[in-house]
Amino acid sequence: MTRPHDFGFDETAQILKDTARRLLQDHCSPEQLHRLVAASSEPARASECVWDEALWRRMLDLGWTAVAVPEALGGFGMGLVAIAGLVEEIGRAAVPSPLIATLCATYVAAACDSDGARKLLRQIASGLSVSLAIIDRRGSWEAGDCDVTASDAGVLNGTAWFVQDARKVGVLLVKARSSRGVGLYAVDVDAAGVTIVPDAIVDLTRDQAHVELRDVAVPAERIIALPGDGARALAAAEPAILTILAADMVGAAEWQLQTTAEYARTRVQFERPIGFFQAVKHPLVDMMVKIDAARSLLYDAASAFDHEPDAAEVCARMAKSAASDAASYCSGRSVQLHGGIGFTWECFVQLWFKRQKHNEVLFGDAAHQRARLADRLLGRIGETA
Amino acid sequence: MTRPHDFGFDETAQILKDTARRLLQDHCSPEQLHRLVAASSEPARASECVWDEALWRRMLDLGWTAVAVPEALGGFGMGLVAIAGLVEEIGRAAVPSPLIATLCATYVAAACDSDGARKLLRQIASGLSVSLAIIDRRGSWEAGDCDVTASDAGVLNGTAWFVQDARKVGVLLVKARSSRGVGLYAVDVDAAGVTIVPDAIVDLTRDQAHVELRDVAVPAERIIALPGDGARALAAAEPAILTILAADMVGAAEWQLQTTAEYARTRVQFERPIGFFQAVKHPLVDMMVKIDAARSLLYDAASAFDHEPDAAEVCARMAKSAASDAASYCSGRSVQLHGGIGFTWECFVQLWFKRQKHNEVLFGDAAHQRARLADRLLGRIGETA
Amino acid sequence: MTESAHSESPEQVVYRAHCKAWLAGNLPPRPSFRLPLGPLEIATEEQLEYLCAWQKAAYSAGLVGCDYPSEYGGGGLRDCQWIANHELKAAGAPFFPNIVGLGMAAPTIVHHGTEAQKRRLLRPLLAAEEIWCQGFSEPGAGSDLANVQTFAERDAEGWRVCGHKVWTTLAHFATWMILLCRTDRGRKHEGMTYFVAPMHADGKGLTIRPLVKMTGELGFNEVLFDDYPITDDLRLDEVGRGWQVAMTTLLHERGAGSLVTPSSGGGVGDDNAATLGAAGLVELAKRCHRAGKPASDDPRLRDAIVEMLIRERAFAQNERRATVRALTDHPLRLPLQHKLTLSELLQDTARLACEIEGVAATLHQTDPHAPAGGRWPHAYMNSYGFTIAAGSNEVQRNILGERVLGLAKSK
Amino acid sequence: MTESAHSESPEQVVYRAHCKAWLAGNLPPRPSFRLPLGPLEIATEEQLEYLCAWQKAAYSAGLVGCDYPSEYGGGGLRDCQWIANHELKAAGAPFFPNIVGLGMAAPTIVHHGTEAQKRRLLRPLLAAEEIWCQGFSEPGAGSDLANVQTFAERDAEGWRVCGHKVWTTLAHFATWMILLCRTDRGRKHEGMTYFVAPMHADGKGLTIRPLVKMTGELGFNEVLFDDYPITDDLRLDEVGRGWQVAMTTLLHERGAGSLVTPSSGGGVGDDNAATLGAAGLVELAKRCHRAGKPASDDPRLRDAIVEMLIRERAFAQNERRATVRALTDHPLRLPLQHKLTLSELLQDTARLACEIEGVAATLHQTDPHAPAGGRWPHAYMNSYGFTIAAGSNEVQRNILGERVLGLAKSK
Repeated sequence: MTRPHDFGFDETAQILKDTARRLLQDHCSPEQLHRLVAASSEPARASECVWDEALWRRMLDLGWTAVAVPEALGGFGMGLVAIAGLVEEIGRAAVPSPLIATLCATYVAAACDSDGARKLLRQIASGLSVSLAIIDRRGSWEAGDCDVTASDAGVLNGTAWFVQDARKVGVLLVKARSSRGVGLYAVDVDAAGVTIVPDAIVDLTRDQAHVELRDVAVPAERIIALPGDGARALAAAEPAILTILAADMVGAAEWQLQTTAEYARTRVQFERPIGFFQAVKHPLVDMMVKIDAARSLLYDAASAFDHEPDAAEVCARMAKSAASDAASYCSGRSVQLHGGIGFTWECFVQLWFKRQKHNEVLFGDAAHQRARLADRLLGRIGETA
Repeated sequence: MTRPHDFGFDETAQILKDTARRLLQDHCSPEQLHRLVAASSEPARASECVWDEALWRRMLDLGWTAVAVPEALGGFGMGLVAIAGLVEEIGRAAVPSPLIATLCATYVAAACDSDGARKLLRQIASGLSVSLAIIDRRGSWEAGDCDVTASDAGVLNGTAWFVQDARKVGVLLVKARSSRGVGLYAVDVDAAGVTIVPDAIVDLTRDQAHVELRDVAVPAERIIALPGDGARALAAAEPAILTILAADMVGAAEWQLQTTAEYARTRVQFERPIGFFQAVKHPLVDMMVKIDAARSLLYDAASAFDHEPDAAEVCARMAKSAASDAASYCSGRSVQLHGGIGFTWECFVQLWFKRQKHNEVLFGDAAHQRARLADRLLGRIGETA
Repeated sequence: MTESAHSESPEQVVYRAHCKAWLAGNLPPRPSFRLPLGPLEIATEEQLEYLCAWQKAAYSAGLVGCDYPSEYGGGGLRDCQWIANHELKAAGAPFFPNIVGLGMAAPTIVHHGTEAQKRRLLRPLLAAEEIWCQGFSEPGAGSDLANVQTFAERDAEGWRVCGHKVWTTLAHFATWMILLCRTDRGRKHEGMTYFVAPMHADGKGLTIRPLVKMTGELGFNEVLFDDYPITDDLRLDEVGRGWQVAMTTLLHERGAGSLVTPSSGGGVGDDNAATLGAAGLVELAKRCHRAGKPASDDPRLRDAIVEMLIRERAFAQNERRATVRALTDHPLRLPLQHKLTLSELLQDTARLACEIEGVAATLHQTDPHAPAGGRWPHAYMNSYGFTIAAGSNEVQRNILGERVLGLAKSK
Repeated sequence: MTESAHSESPEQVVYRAHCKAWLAGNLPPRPSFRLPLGPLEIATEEQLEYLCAWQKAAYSAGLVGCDYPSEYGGGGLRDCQWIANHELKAAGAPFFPNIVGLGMAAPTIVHHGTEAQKRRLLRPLLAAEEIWCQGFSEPGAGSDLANVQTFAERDAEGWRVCGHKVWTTLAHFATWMILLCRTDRGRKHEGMTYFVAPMHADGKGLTIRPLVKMTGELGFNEVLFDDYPITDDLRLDEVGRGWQVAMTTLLHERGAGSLVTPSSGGGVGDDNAATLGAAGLVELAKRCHRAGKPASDDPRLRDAIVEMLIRERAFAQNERRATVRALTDHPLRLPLQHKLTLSELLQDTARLACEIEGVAATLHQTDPHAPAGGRWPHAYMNSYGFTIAAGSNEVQRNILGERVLGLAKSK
């Protein structure tokens, strides 16, 4: 495979991105979104799951769960570069939906060579939504860190934590450990023994839960990765997962930039639009600079995943690191530069601020990625001299 | 001892500081200093030792080597708070002199309970200048890190590195290790077997050297700390050494602030004094904020050394950390905000820039101090849970 | 040379001893209900009552307003309030609820009020019998305070006020508001007048509406005046001098005024605002995990935590040094940094705490699994209140650059 | 869906192959003398000759100026120079010495020159037969270029120039200067005219004096004009249009112009500027020590080094993305960031290197014990040249805010 100078971002990718932009402008404008998810400011809101299922059906009609599924399994088999373009638009509109969860699960399943995985991918291509249940109580998703066990007969017990959009999906892709290693299992959300316990979270555009599994028997055809095969599949998919999160952050950060710049062009203080003042202008430029760095690394990572597998992990961690840093900076400045109004519930910026804080820490914040990169690029500690 | 709210900065301290300010305004103005140390811009300049010995004699006449020596040994026995005030003025004027080296050595000798130490302190009070030779080739001054050995008969061999102002002092206080531990030895710079090899350094207001010792026999009365006693003395003096360096940096940073602010008040671009622009104004304010934090921590550290020995190390490391960070930031901004002229040899700011870069890394940069503080304040790694 | 002497006056020494002794026996018991994190967060009557009772007790003991003249209800001392503050903090005493009154209204009244105003207003303010709120900000006058549009029109009985104030903390509990109005539309700074307005929220010309913060909490209000009457004896200083009076208020709000504001360490027990300090980071880092180990073992986080501990100590030492004339160059240099450095310290501390928490920082304070009760992500959002309000930090930097460094005005 | 196709045109594919093939056999041998770190540092005739010979060879092979029209000495291709640059960098080729000519003068002449000027000036420029320098900055016109005071007065033979230019790189080697003058003192932007001035440094009206940098090095000059004659056929564009012409120059200097500047990776061997990149940090950290261990084992330094590696890669990927129209929103958004991000990356990289060196960062590059030959402390100082020159980064941020984000002009 050669490395395409244009990242492999082709016309089809462009059409997918443009379509998404238009659909979400029409059906998930900031006004619509605020009305939907911020109708209540009560604390009880934090554990609710609010989303626009009609919009989700439109997204399914456009085949968005199928984009990353191989053609042989009924999908469109598009590259991660095209997916990145789509997810940028999801982030820009801060859409509440199970799309990101499903895309992440798609890449995990696609890294598993099993009949169960192939069946699951066919279902995803047909519109099934899936979320990963692979994080432990301490927030770790390393292969060995897991609070769910699988018996030799495939019966799951334990709790999976920090499951994204758990109440929007039909199936959970559960990581469980057994004496033979880590396996992956498809479990229906309404299966016997499965209890989805909502978390109360700050982000209004998502839901999150921990999932208790009590004697959940998984039939053989729903084993996605056999015990011992799960860790490799998760590692293979991780660059795609990180890239998808980076895309959401880059898209959201661009919304934060454009919205704040528009405010700076129109809000007048001291007889000037506040963008006149360098204390406003220069942070806006720094937002742009950080976004552009993250965006270039985003497409670099996606292109590497598609064309240079050996570079995929390094590029993806760089993209997630830069995107998390950009998200953090842009979130802070979007509130600060809006002044008092930016600090209110009624102002739209709070929605993106909270989504970004959530994105920043999912699957490792910027510093986590850099620590892993250091092991790759400088050698592990004690081995560098 | 109670903790004085005013840091114990009394009238005597005020007089010492005011006297220093006036003397150095008259005899070490930026113009005089530039003429003295920056007459040549040739690379060979980097290994020369240029200073104003007449000014040094004035400083001796004022008793500045005696200020920190106990009254019982012929000194003024002033507190470290007063010394901090004096050294702030030294830094503000960026004076090339062996005063800082001598003050650092004074605190080491004062921490040694030996006849040799008492004799050395009496000599210092009478005007002897001394420098510490306690750093190894890798830049470490930890007790065990030492490239000089002492035989049981007190014969020194090896090299001491990064010796400050070695060509301005009469005596070196040399750290050497032996089978019985680390000792400290007073060695005349012109003693047989001593070779001072000048380093070429960036800072124009200092000289630095490594000192080769070949079969240097030290008589018993010049042993300042017996083998095994040196480490404790160095550790006891370290808070004072760090505080003195912090004082030099705070004073120098204040010069950088005032000089750059003055330029911003007078330099006109775009029909305005450039201080009008927030891109200039706000960094100047940030310089001030960092300096004030460092300055408050400086007097906190000095006061703790004088009155709260248990807090001395923590406070001193905080002061050195904050001062190094302030020095770094102020140095960068002093050049940047001066624009093109700030980048020239003829502009005074280069002299302080280079002195600060030197100060920042002496006896541990900001991050080094924070790592040591973490061990004290959070517990050592592996012991915190 | 002898050891440097402590510089406290005999009066100060006696006063400090008094504070220590009184505090040793008179701290209020911890209430059964949750205390707010600070005066801006007071939400219920029972919280208010508890805190007002505490302020009144401290006032009666001479710990509040001790530097104010005794004829107006003060303690008649000199340079002693900072000692009381220090001892209150050391004792972990709860905060005082009448924050706008103590920090802003009282010094303004002392400097600009008539004899009658001082006699009427100061004692109940110090005793927390009357709570104060501030009516400065407007939707179109945030950082640009001189753009105030709320208009006071002269009539036979005094003044009639029409306008819209925002960010009014404690408005629904307040007896009084310090109110900045325009009285001449033809002039900017010279067209403003300053009032103390009674808050008779009986529906006649005065409407108080809560504003919801990005956290979902209340705490701020909008206050709408519609032909609201104020008698002329409630005007502070002369007509057209409102800007100068407001500057006195802001100087004290920023901690740079001559009268030290009575204050304390925060709250009591687990709700203590002190747990939002850098010491709280250390505790948090020991309980959270990163790469399978306590976050307090992660060298990068250790470095960042220590940096916050240093900044926190520097802030406290700035306060200490500000009182030592020999070690301060410009009288406003340290005081005017107070709000800027404190608000950024709180913001950066809270952000670091969220980083320490990792993915658990996604959890809301109502989630039972949220580390430290979810207070850190919440505090991080609330920190923008501090960096924006009372003159955004951008404006603070302008003020410092112009008033202390003498740079050309940016406006 | 099929795998995405590479978007290079057939012409580009052929051209890339040509570049690769030629570079494989024609890189110059490493010289016996030390090469400068960049064009701004060229100090000796032998350095200049070596580098000019290299540029000429690359020009003759079609790697320099390939997108310029063939009638003026160019290659007559389209959108190919970036390919040559890419291959030059990949091959580790030395830099081209005629940096002002290639980056600034050539595109300006193409856009504003007469047919005769283009035929006369471009070919020797591309071939490095004639070196160019730039006469924009003045002591009173740094960031504020419109304040240029050097005056060109009309006379019978053409123009007479009086004034003082500073920061003139390569002036002592140059045949030509692009020169911005005032021709009407009554108007600001409309009172300027742009010339190409011959550099006859024969003492008659033209004086070149070296400026010493804070590092002690030369490299910049002052150029003084005293009644210096220039013929009118060396005027570029119309009288009074100097500001517009200068904007074309600056657009290309900042990398945002339509004509890509021929460039390469840096130098050869140990003197290669690439060793001042973040990869150099990794090597340095393995050799330096902190707390008795390799600095590369210090987790905080590891974090900081990786951050630089990320920024470096982001910079390269920005360059890549800038050529992909579908992934760029505003045509100037990425190009105008070029100078800002590169100069700050170099500065922060060098600062971090000094931190890695610890106390050894005190050593001058002439000290035999200085790590990495002392290049890092030296590079850190020189980095301020990049953050100040060619429009300080403060001005760069204004330009980005105004031209890309549409914010109100700060001046």
